[in-house]
Amino acid sequence: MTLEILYFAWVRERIGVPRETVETQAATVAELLRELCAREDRYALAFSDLSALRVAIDQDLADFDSPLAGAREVALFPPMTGG
Amino acid sequence: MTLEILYFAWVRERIGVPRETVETQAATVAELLRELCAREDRYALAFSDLSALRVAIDQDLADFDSPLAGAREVALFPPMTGG
Amino acid sequence: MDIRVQSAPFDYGQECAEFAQRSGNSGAIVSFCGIVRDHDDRSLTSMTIEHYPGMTERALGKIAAEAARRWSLNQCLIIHRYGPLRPGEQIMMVATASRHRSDAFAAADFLMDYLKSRAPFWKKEITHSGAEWVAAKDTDEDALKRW
Amino acid sequence: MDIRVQSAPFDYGQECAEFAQRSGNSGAIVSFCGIVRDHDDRSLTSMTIEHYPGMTERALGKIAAEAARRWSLNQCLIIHRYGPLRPGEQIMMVATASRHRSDAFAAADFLMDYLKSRAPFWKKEITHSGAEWVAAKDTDEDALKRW
Repeated sequence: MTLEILYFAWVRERIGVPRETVETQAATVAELLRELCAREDRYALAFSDLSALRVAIDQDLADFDSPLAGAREVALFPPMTGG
Repeated sequence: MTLEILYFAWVRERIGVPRETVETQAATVAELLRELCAREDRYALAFSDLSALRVAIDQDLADFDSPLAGAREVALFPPMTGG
Repeated sequence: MDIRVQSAPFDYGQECAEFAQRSGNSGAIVSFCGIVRDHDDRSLTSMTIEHYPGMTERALGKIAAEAARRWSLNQCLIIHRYGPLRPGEQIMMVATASRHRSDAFAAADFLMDYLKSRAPFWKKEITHSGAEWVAAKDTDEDALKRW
Repeated sequence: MDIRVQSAPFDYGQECAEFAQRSGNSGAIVSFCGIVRDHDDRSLTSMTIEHYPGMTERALGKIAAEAARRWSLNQCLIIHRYGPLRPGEQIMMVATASRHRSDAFAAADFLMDYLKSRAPFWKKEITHSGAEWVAAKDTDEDALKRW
């Protein structure tokens, strides 16, 4: 499965790119994060504290155990601070 | 004691004047109202239901048993409907 | 604390703009505008607001001072009209400015609750079937117990 | 339902005026404006708001739809800026119009609570001592439990 992964705010700064395309067989967001963490330190650094991380699948807020089946776009970012 | 009495909204309409000056020895608002009611029917009509009436003494909201000593201006009106 | 009781219309947009202009040191502005509804099954043709000159300004001043005592407000505006009003016309507005949103919201809501039943205004509605003084609602009085 | 996500400034007074203009059939209008505070002990020099194009509009639309489901609203406006902002500049606004005041107040307060922690915006503050992403507050999340 090909996924577009987007990063925002300090997650984007730690990963070093705003978006990238990855090939993965991960079934859930949590699995995807584990794959990325194993890949390079910058992912491990950005994703070390899951409680400080939020995720959206195809532009809807999701959970770490949400399935990725059918997803095209996954976004990772800190808790939002609008308003 | 000389008091200026003001009427507003339907109280004014029932009394027929917006204000008048009265000479009274009434110690409280309630006593003043009894004096006025005894005087003419239009007062009795306007003041028949005290629960529908509010009072201000010298432009501050007051109660029917508030003392009139030192007062110059008493206003009688229905519950307010601002906003 | 800016309190105005007037028969003339006010420009809600202009007042909001000026209020915001003066509120650069506040993080949050809340404004409320009350309007004479123009679509109503009672076919309202107009409304007249009577007030008690002198006491009105005094009552609004006390209500605003109480709001400023309860919440941290940088600014507070109340404009209330009296006299004849047509459907669609703006009756009154309040605006509050504060460092934090919760203060500005609570203070504006408080001002509205209090000026609704503690400021000497009386509304008379003129409909096709006659003229009638608007009755105060029990819920208006109950609303004060929230604070 | 009018939702705008933009980097350009908006004119709060003008938006309030137009919103009121369109709301003649509503009795009550509430508006809120969030401003970059210009007096702060941390000596803020500027702020940058990042957002997630596409998801932002979608999230705001869902929040507004939920407000319209919960309260009787005739109209609802959300404007939120992104990009660089200077102290004193307006960040965002919401406005609600309803027949009754309580609906307009509750809906505006609800919109603010939700867009604060459910719309994909992130604030970065630039002060004399450096740049820092604003941390979400636990109280922001707690605020959602009110509804």
